[in-house]
Amino acid sequence: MELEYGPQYDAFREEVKSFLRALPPVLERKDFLRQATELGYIYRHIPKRFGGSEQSFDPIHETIVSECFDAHPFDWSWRLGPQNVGMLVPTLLEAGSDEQRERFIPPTLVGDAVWCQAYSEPGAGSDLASLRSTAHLDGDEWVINGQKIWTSDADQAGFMFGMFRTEPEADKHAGISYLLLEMNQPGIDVRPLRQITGATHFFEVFFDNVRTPADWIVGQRGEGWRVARANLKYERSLGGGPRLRQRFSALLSLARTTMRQGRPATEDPVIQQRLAEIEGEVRCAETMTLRQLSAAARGEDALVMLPLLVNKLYGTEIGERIAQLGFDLIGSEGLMAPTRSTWDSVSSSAADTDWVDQYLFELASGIAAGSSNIQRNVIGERGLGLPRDLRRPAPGETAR
Amino acid sequence: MELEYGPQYDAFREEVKSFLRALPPVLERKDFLRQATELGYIYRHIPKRFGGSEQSFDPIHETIVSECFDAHPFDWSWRLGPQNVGMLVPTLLEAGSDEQRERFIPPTLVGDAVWCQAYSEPGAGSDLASLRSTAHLDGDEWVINGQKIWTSDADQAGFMFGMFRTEPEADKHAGISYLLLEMNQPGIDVRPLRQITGATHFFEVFFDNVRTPADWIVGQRGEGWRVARANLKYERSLGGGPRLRQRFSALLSLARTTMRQGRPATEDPVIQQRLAEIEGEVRCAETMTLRQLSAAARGEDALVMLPLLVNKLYGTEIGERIAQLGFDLIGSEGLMAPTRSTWDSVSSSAADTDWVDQYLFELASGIAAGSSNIQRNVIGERGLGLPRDLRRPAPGETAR
Amino acid sequence: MHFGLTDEQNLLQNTLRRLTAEQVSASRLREIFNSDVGFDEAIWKSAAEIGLCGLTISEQFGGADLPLLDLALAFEVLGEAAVPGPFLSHALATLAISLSGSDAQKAKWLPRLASGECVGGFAFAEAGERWSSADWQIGSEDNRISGTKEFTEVGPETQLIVVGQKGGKLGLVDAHASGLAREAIDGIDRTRPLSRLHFDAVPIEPLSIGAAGAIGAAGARSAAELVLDAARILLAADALGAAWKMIRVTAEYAQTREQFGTPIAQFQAVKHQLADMAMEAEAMRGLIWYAAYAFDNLPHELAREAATTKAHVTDRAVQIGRDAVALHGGIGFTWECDVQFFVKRTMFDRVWLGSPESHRERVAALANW
Amino acid sequence: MHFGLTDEQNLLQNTLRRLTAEQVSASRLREIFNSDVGFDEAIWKSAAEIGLCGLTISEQFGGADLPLLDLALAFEVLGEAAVPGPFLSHALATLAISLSGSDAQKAKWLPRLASGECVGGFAFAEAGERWSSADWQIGSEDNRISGTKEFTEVGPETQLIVVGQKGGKLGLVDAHASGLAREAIDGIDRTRPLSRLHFDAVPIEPLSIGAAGAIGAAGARSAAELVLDAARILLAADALGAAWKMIRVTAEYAQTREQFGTPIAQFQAVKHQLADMAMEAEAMRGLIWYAAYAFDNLPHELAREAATTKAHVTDRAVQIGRDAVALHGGIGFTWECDVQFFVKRTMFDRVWLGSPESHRERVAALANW
Repeated sequence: MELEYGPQYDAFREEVKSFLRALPPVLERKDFLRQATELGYIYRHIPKRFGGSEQSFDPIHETIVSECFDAHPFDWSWRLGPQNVGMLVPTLLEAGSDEQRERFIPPTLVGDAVWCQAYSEPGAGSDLASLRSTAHLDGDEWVINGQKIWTSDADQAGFMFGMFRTEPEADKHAGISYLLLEMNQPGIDVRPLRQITGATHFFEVFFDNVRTPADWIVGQRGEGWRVARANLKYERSLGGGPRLRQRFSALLSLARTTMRQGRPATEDPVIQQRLAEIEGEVRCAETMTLRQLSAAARGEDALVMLPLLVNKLYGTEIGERIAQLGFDLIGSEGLMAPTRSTWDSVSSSAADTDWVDQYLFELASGIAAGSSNIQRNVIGERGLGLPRDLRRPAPGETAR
Repeated sequence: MELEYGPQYDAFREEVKSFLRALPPVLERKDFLRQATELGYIYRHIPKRFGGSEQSFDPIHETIVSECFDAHPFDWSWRLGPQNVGMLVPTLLEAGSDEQRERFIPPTLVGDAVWCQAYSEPGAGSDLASLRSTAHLDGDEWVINGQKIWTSDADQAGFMFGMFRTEPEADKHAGISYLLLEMNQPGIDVRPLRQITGATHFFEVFFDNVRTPADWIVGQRGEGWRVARANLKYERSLGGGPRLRQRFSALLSLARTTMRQGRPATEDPVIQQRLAEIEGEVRCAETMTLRQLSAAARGEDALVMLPLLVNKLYGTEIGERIAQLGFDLIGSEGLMAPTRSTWDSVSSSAADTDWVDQYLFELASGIAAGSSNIQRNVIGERGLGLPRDLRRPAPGETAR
Repeated sequence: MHFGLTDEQNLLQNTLRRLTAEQVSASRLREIFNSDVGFDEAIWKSAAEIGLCGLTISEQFGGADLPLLDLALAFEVLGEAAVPGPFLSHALATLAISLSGSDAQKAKWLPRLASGECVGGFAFAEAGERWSSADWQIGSEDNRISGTKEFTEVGPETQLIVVGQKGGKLGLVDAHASGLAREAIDGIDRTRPLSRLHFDAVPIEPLSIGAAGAIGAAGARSAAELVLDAARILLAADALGAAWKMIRVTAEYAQTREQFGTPIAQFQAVKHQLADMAMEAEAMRGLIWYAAYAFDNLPHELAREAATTKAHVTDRAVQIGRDAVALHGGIGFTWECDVQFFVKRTMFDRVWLGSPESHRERVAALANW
Repeated sequence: MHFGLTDEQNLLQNTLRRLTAEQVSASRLREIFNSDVGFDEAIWKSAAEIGLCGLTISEQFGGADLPLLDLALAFEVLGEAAVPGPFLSHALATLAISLSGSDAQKAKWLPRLASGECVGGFAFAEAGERWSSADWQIGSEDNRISGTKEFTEVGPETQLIVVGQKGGKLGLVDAHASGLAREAIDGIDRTRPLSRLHFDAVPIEPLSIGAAGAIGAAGARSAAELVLDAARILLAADALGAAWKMIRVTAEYAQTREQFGTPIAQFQAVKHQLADMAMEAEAMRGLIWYAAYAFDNLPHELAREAATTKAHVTDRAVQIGRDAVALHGGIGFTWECDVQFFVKRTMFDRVWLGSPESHRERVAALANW
């Protein structure tokens, strides 16, 4: 066991920091992205011909870059939504045609093409196989009808990728195709979806005979399910350790500055117990992240299968407890309407009403991450080898 | 709403107290039971011809008697196990033949006939329909084979009542009959069942061609399930309010006498919070019991359907929390082996090791009361009208 | 012995339920939530018509002279329907005047409060978690009061405000008096108005400190203490109503919402969670009844019962709300889902007048633990 | 950067697992639980043969010179199999002597401890929750000690006892010295001997206070403090092993036990409970690794990591045990069910050296909250 990154990584960290320090205070997105790509800090998995830096796999390298970027006091507000480089690009790399790759990846990397994702539907939450929005071929165009929900950036995106039912006869998963389309066309209606917090981070998108070219399908007809999962191999969730630590630090600051009977709440034995218990959980999450990072760097993912399965649910539960203690600490300020948060504000709560927002916002975390109960099924089945749930037999099916 | 019992009940309470005060310090069980029956304090539902006091339904009357008895510093150790007058007698009253009633009820009421109950089997916990112990008729006798578990008093009982599979062809419930038998005969092997606490309150009973007369069946063949449930209408669980209050009082005494950093643990803010939270739950249980008592007295059981469904599970959870706080309060004494409790000791814990016993003993409460998960199903289905669980279709059954 | 509701009490709840079913629709609530008025004049008037505004006021002043239990039962229904309006503060104002007003004060105000024509308010909390009467710092001089009261359930409709002062004294203030500035606050629960009140030498008319009048005789406790105990009980009753409403809504949703070809209510994980919610909610009912009964009948038990009830019920009700949202999945997280009205209602009930933790400290202190 | 186990560490665990699979059968454990010996000579000898008794002792004294992490990994396996014997106290004695013994003391004792020929003990706690070195009251005069030490994991097999004294001093006592009376205690976990030791002017040979020697350099902290931190980590490792064992046993049981015609593992209520248990248990693994790594490499983080680890892991492990019993149904409540060994093992791990609550207080104090 060795927790030092070693001299070459320490040097690399310094290099990244120097790069950041040398940046001018105002820098265009494209300039920043171009320089960071040239230096190999970003877009490591993407071939150079599509605008990437095309480097070997090195999660520690990635972690150092992301830690340095996060710590740098830079205006990152122009950062691209994760659905762009995190989802669409790897999907195209994995399953797209060469034309699609050449056309879409380069502008996506620099933010000239902005995407939104259309998976969820009002009737299909965790159960994506029951999607009902349809597309049918009319000549050389797909014609799309239906409704999608929980689509972020739908107001600013020029393009959309999503799953639509193209083979009505086929069974469940088999009837879904993965399509790309332009947002700026008649028949698309984007409506903001207000959350319980009062803020609006998501949109509903309604499709009324929306059209897209026949060859804007990724993969084959009916392969949408497989295509959408293709990017999973690029997506290594290393767990939420660092983020939970940030949130715990914010909680601790809140406790330090909250006075109870004339003394900081951190001196209240009841609060101390709750803080220390949460910190124990946060340490667990942090060390799980360390295990996953180490395993990823050494190509030993099989050793961290359980952490990979549990880290999301575990993080959700810690987040809930942090939010609850924060809400308790602000006391009467909990009567105030929440700050209308941005999606990421939970990490930097400072005002009391931010904690009201976080308290309400946490309600979503179990939902957004795919319902917690479904994760429990997965942990039980893949982690412990338990049998699948009893299920309702299909009509006409005979029980054995 | 009126929480006073009213003058006639107050007078009755005084009468019962006087009766108890006037008792000699040592009194034979039979003498006590005879006097209490003559005065109408006990056996209210049992006809006089079988030795009961045959009185009208009055749960307040019953509650007052039981409160007075419990509060009286008398040696109650000879009290009969609840399976006698609480289960066997009402079952015979409801479903037994006249001969059975005349023969068995009078000696049972005075403790001359002591019974043990044989329902559970190792393979059938909450799922009694899957019982496997069998009885078949051989001439004018039943011949019994198999095994029962969790049988209390099996070491001292002269008789047993239980459920045995008599109709091997019939489906599940329909194949079970309710039989009586004598314990003192060859082929019966009674083995103590040691609990996790180290104590032995229960027994396993093995049957190897055990015999009982053909007419010692209660009800008809295959009706055992219905017969066993017949006594339910006599069994009104008014919830565990008073018992939980006793246990909470013991916990509070423990906290008062436990010193932490030189002060009673009751002054420790962390302990105060835990105690006050538990007391809130105990108050809920007590007021649910009050609701149920009031409804029973007024013949309004329909008004307390939900309390009737939830009170057991609710009490189980409170008991668990009381035991956990008690175990935390005794600190290092938790390293000691538990006191070997008697079944009822949980209500009068005094020594620290009693709390170890209670901590382990509480593990059983969810199990003994029928698994908590099954109770949740019942609450969901009967209390909230939710549909039944998905179930595995029977072999060959076709899904609709 | 009768620990249950009378036919009259059931009738009271059902009458109010009919009213809310007609007038407090989800779409009306959504309008309220999209504005920040916290009041609906039509609903207020209808409630006043069936007597809700004067339930505990003595008959001679136009009230129904009912015990606090009946008021708590009404508040359960208010919570169940998330009825908008400052019903709580109005009720507290009527209790304060009934308990400690002079005959003249009663004669002047109670009839107008009972009819609902005058909307009452109650201002007492001060910054720094000063909810309890012992903690109030602001006093009056020459019957003029200056200072700031926080988190008052007072809106533009409020006309008469009972104000708590140093030493647990209460006094009457005209809500439109000059020197009184009302600063509206955007609260978590938009079915209730929320304001910060700045008093600058505002005339105040004292009420007597001791409890005397139509309701109970509670020994040595001040009217202010009794009113706060009533508030604790009424908040709990409101939270119970909201909690049960969320359970029913969620149980219905679970039976219609399908996932993987099955109504989610058939999944044990969902069913058991609903069962636990129902268990918690039903267990709280008697606790509230008992505390409300104690207000009128068991003065020596009142303070501790009220504190236990406020702590326990509002704590669990919020948890029930969180579970209800989670069981709704994504839709539960939206502004459009009705559950939000009730989640926020219970959040208000939990925080207003002090946290469960502070009430559990009170429970411990009152028993000399 | 490598936050994972080496091949050697995996080999160490697997070697020990083979040993326990052969020698620590359920029936042997049941015999131990039906007696009160807390020790099995054959198992001790086998463990000693593979080097377990001297894992962290320096090579020059016959040990394997491994870091505390390796010892913690071994303790995970001890917990997993509920191996009987005073392995914990023995390890603490070897650490104490390694950290603060003179060269002569090391040369005299470490080889015999490493070979397992001499069974070491560690006596420190005093009545009234005096577990921490700062709380020890009993001192020695003229190298003779008098007083009572509680809850020592010391049995008749123990030969050398490291005794904690006032001021955090440590000293060596011959377990069979005259004046030392061992009172056996019937403990909750019968796989570990438990005794109260009465010292009456028993000769004691001092160890130096400061930390010096084979293991780490931890700044200004005393050897006693370091040994207690090691104890916290080893208890947690033991509890992790026991917790995972209970999860595996319960998962197997759930797949074979049928109710209503179905293996109970197919009921969501059961499956989700097992999933939660597995999540809690797996999350603890890295916490223990990190704390053990800190013992040798991050001296400034050690105290707080050790306290957090002891509090968190032993607390959750006991809860996992309680859930495991519940999922077993009636059979889980019997003496005959193997789960009891592990439930009681985790109870010992939780209580010995102080409660989770006291360790969380320590976490707060060490950070100056």
